Amino acid sequence: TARESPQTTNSGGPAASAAQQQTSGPGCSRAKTGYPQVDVKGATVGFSQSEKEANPFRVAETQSIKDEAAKRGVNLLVTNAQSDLNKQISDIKSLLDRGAKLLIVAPLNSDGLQPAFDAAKAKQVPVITIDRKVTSQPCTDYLTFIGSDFVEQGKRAAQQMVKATGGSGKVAILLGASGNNVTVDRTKGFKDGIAGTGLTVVAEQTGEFDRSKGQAVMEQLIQSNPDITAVYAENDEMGVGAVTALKAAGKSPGKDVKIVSVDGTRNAVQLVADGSYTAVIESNPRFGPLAFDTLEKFGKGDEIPQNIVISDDEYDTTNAAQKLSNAY
Amino acid sequence: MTLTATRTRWLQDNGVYVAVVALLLFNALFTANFLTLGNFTTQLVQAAPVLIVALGMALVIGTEGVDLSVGAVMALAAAIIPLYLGAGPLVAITMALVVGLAAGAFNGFLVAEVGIQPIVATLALLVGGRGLALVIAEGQLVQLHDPAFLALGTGDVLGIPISVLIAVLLAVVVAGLTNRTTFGRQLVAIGGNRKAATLAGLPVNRVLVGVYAICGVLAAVAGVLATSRLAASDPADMGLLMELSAITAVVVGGTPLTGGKVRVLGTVMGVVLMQLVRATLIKHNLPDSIAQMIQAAIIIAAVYVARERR
Amino acid sequence: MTTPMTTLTAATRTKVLQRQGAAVALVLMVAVSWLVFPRFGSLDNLRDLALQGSFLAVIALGMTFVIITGGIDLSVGSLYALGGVLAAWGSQYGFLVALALPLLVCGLIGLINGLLIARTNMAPFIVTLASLLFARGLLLAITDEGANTYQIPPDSAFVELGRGTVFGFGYPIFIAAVLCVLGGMILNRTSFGQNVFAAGGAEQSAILMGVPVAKTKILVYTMSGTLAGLAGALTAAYLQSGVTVIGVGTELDAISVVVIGGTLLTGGMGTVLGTVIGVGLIKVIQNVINQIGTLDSNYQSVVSGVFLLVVVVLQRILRR
Amino acid sequence: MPTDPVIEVAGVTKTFAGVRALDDVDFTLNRGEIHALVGENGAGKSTLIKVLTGIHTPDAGRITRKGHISTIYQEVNLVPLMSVAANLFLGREPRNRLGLIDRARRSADAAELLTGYGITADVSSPLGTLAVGEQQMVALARAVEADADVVIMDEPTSSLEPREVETLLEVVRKLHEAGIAIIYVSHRMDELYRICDTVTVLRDGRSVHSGPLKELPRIELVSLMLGRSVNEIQKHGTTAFGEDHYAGREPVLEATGLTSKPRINAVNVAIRPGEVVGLAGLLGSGRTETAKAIIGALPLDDGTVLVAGKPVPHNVKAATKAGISMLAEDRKTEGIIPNLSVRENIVLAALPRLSRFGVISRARQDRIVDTFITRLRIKVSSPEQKVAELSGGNQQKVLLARWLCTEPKILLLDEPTRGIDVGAKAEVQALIDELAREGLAVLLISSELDELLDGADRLIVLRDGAVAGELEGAQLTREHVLGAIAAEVMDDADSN
Ligand SMILES: Nc1ncnc2c1ncn2[C@@H]1O[C@H](COP(=O)(O)OP(=O)(O)OP(=O)(O)O)[C@@H](O)[C@H]1O
Ligand SMILES: Nc1ncnc2c1ncn2[C@@H]1O[C@H](COP(=O)(O)OP(=O)(O)OP(=O)(O)O)[C@@H](O)[C@H]1O
Ligand SMILES: [Mg+2]
Ligand SMILES: [Mg+2]
Repeated sequence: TARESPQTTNSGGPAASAAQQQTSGPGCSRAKTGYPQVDVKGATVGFSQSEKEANPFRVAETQSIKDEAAKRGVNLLVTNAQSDLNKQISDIKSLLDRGAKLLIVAPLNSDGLQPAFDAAKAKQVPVITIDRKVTSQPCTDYLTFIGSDFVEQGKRAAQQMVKATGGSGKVAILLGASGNNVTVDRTKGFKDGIAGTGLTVVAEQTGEFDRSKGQAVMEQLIQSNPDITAVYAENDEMGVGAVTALKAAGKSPGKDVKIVSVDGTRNAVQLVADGSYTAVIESNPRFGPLAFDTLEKFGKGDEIPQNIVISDDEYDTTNAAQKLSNAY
Repeated sequence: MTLTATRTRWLQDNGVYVAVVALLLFNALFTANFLTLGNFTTQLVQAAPVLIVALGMALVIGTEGVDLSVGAVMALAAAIIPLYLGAGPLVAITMALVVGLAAGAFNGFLVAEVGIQPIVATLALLVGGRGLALVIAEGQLVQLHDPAFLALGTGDVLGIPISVLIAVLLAVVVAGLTNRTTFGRQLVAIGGNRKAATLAGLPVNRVLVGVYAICGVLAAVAGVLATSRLAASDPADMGLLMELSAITAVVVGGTPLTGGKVRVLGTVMGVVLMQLVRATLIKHNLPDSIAQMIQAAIIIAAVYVARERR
Repeated sequence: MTTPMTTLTAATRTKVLQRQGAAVALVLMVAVSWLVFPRFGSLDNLRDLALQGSFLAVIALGMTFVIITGGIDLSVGSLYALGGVLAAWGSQYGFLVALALPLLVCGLIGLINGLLIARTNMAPFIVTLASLLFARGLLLAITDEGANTYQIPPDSAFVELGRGTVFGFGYPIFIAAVLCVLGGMILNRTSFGQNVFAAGGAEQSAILMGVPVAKTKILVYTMSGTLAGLAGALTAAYLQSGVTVIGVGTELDAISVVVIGGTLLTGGMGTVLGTVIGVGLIKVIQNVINQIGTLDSNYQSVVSGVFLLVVVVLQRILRR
Repeated sequence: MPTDPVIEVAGVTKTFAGVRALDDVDFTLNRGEIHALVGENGAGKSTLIKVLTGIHTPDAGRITRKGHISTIYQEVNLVPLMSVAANLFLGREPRNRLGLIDRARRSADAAELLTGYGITADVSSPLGTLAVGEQQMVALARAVEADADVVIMDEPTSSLEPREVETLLEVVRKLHEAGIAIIYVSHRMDELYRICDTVTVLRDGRSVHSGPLKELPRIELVSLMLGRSVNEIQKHGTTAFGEDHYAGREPVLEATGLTSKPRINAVNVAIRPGEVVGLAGLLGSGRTETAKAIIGALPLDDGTVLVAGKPVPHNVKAATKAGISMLAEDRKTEGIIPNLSVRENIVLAALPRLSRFGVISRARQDRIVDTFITRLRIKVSSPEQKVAELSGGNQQKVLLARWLCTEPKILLLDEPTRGIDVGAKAEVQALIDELAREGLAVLLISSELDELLDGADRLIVLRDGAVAGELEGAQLTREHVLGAIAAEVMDDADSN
């Protein structure tokens, strides 16, 4: 695994955690694809966002791309698929139609974007996918994937949980939306991570990535299983909802019930700093610098690894207060 | 009348109560820690906002209409709260209710004056309303800290949660409205035969606008209570799919979608039934797939029993 | 006699406007978009518009029949997704299974909808709402709670069904077109079609006139389910996989295009052509929002809502 | 007459939620006979018909049917949004070689067929745009053309005017000649005696008499129906209107220049307190539209309505408030609120008067409802009964009660006795009379010429949506009215 050199062009703060990443897989170069050379500066770049900018992750992700594009003098076109897969395909086609020479895509789903990739291929436009890995062929269908490893996030959440609970207790899992592969991966990683420890999963129910649903489900679970000692929430929002529910049930979250979740939003990290939350595994949304760097390198003719895993930070009670400004 | 006919008729009228009792019995026997005060409080607190929305929905359905925008209106109310919370919770709540009123009146205007079919008229607000809420909130969830405002969602009076009290109070008011007032009578008349109601000189448009406005306000009330309970304004998710929950509860409670009849107590029971179903499925830790199929079966069963015979 | 003549032509003119309010709106929209956005009229863009429209058109075709009988089918979004998953799963057993399985299963669920609605007098809204939940649950059950996405081998003949083109226009466009023409014909030129209108226009009277109302309703819901399954299968072929997350809210899209197309939600009146025009309108506005390009994602839904409103209000005013 | 039964009913009983609509009824229809089925409102006529045609399953009893039955139900049962032609041929559409519906032929056939029934409307327009009477004729044409062995007609003439009635009776005669058996329900005695051979009388769900009609004196038939002695009935005539009404000085209603193209054109109507003005005219001449224009239910191109000299805004609410009430002709779609109880239907329009601060006073409501149920002899199991469960005539009475309890100054009555039995009809007419004497201004629309001539002080004759003449005093005779109406026929002849 080659290691990218740390990025130093960015000042500290939010982008700091994007500074390192691991890469993997055989490389892909312009020579291999036969695509023409495109200078990033002054180029028209299309960005296809998958969901409305209505949650912190999406807001930070889009902002990061926009900021970086402005910094590098790129003419950026942005579309938003509004959670509709067919619309995302249209979006990407329309970006191509409007003259995008480079594409950054945040896929709505791991599967189903093949027609869009084919359209880009036909126009010899390189595509970088971010935040969610797709099942298509790297280097042929798309250039590379930059993002987190969701299974790994689940595993790290499990590690935090084991550390906080001493490896024993009853866990409730607040699942993400059904049918979503983020849910699937974060569940798998977590369950793998706690295998062989004394932690047992007593309930797993979907909170649909939504704070109020997370709260409602937690309220039900804490009534029927008052002996729950740990909660793993597959995103921060549900975790924060669980905190409210636990408090209302007379528990003290972070102490008698440990809570670990994935995302790294400001609200959750603040709770960690306040002591009513155990830990947060970051899912880093700041793809801008890395995405444009990769495009630049590809343009120069360098070899690009097929997976670029953005490094995710971790917040626990020891560091949350200092790192609070990194949260989004 | 034969005995079986009487029994069918009785079941038809009271099926929803029977179902609620059956589900309570099931839980008492098979669900751990079900018979606790805390658990009942939880169920009531969770049901309160749905009930408040369903009350408004029942009135709208009584006029042979439907309001798909209630979830979006809840989101709008949620988005409004943080904007005015600085001026005190009363101001913020009033503003949220005013927005709900305006949204509802707008729906009513489209239905009554412009003559657009309710489902489409309110679909526009369903599509656009949440977007508007997000625009207002700049796409952000805002945590709320005002203790007076938060007390609405967490406080209680003599052990009864405030939100439950409000819901019950509103149910009583709506029941009085439908059974004892001119407005209520006119509303079901319009739902029963709009042409005839017009020719009878009833203030059809005024009643329709009023009904949708009430539905809007009630949705806003629900939005305020839910926001307070969440301790955050979350326009992206607030009230998502609430329209379907509310409609289901109303219909399960015996109010026909064809209008001309409003059953308030039935609606309350419909809400309670659906809440119990949800709770049961969660407490027994069923996977989402099975849970959805069971919900489907229960809805069909409840409506089947209460259906109007030809 | 000039007076009756002029009133006649004036009357005909208003009649055309009334009937074709949506068509007028579509022509206007297209003309303006063409002028304002140079890329709107590009062949690539039009091909994509037509293709995206074709999936929705297939679903909306079934919905048109359902709505004309005075009903509604909320289950189509879930059936659309379920159909895709079944097709993708079935594709490992060859083209026929991939196509037949979704049609059969979704058709069967449609049939159950129809039976419950026609035979037990339950409201279509609530019956199909339950099957919306049921079909989604079934989909999750067969994909291990959504963890499995079945892939279609890229070289299978089934993929060709979704990805093949004639003059660059995808097969689904032609399939949708043929189905819509057939649908229009069935509606207007067969007894079944007449029964559909009669069942929705005045159910009691239709029964007294000897129209097999129950049978007609059962058929209509079966059709709607089957078509939603077909749309799902076509989409799966196009996407080369059985995506589990599609179809959420598709029922509302289908209902809006049918209604925008001038079909009365209360039943008894409607046209397939109107529905096709409705599909065109929705897809064009989506396309235009993209052409504008700078719109904040949250504003996009506001614009869609306002647009929907403008079209229905306009239509309503024209009809006066 | 040889007995060759095509329909035989023995011991049929049918109960609805506590109401015994049919009680051990025997009934026989022989081939080739025209059989009158009579009885008071709610006697069970329509129910018997629905049992015969299989719409209702009887609780007990035996029914034997031979051959195909075709029925015209009491309320028009066609599909308003579909075209006239589609309605006519629904279920037996003409096909082309490909098996598809041949629309051109369907339209041509429909137009030709309907001309035979005196209907010249555009067969491609939606059925709902036709006047009720025209719809009734379409229903008749549809039923008759369906190769039936038995044709059942449930009050087919209740919304037809004299000329149309003649057409209908002509059709009945032709059917009779073709050997088709007919069951004929009507409250109009004249018709019955003109065409029917036999009669069955229903009273309270029981068959009280069956036999040849000609030998049964009219008065005795009525006595059988009502279950009262002949003496009691002899006090009443055929209509129950009194003679003169007190006519006040100034018109309380002045409608001028009412125009709504293309249906009515510059119609003027003025009515003084205590006066009954009749509107006469052919089917589709614009009588209903005139009444609707006055109450504000029809969008107007031109025209003003003054009540007691003050202009009334053109909407129903304002008109109602100003004291105008209208009894609609089409009680099914424009009258009853089917889901509501009889009580709720009656007080509907008077609610504001019966409530304080929007809360309804139960006591006052009950008092009014009870008064009208007794006064109009509305047959209900209780005021809580759903109005949809009442017989047609009783629904009509409920609607009349609705308007009377608003205490209007001006009452527009569109076919007020449509479908009402002889007994009740006399009462309704007497009531109109009494109301007029109390100072009410009444506009009376009726397809029964006698009712108009006896009831009205003055007649306005409409033709093609315009006033064709006004008749008063000595001019109020059958000949004059028919003359004024018939002018149209000559006009038509001229212009062709
Ligand atoms: N669907 C029903 N539900 C309950 N009661 C009914 C229903 N249909 C008819 N009835 C009752 O049955 C009785 C007979 O009604 P029916 O309609 O047969 O009378 P009818 O002789 O046709 O009267 P009319 O001359 O007024 O048309 C009435 O008392 C009526 O209220
Ligand atoms: N909604 C409508 N749209 C178009 N034409 C209509 C409509 N309603 C009525 N008409 C036409 O207007 C004319 C007048 O109808 P109207 O109902 O006033 O006649 P009428 O004299 O009251 O007849 P009836 O004896 O049936 O009561 C008729 O030719 C009818 O076909
Ligand atoms: Mg009858
Ligand atoms: Mg009339």
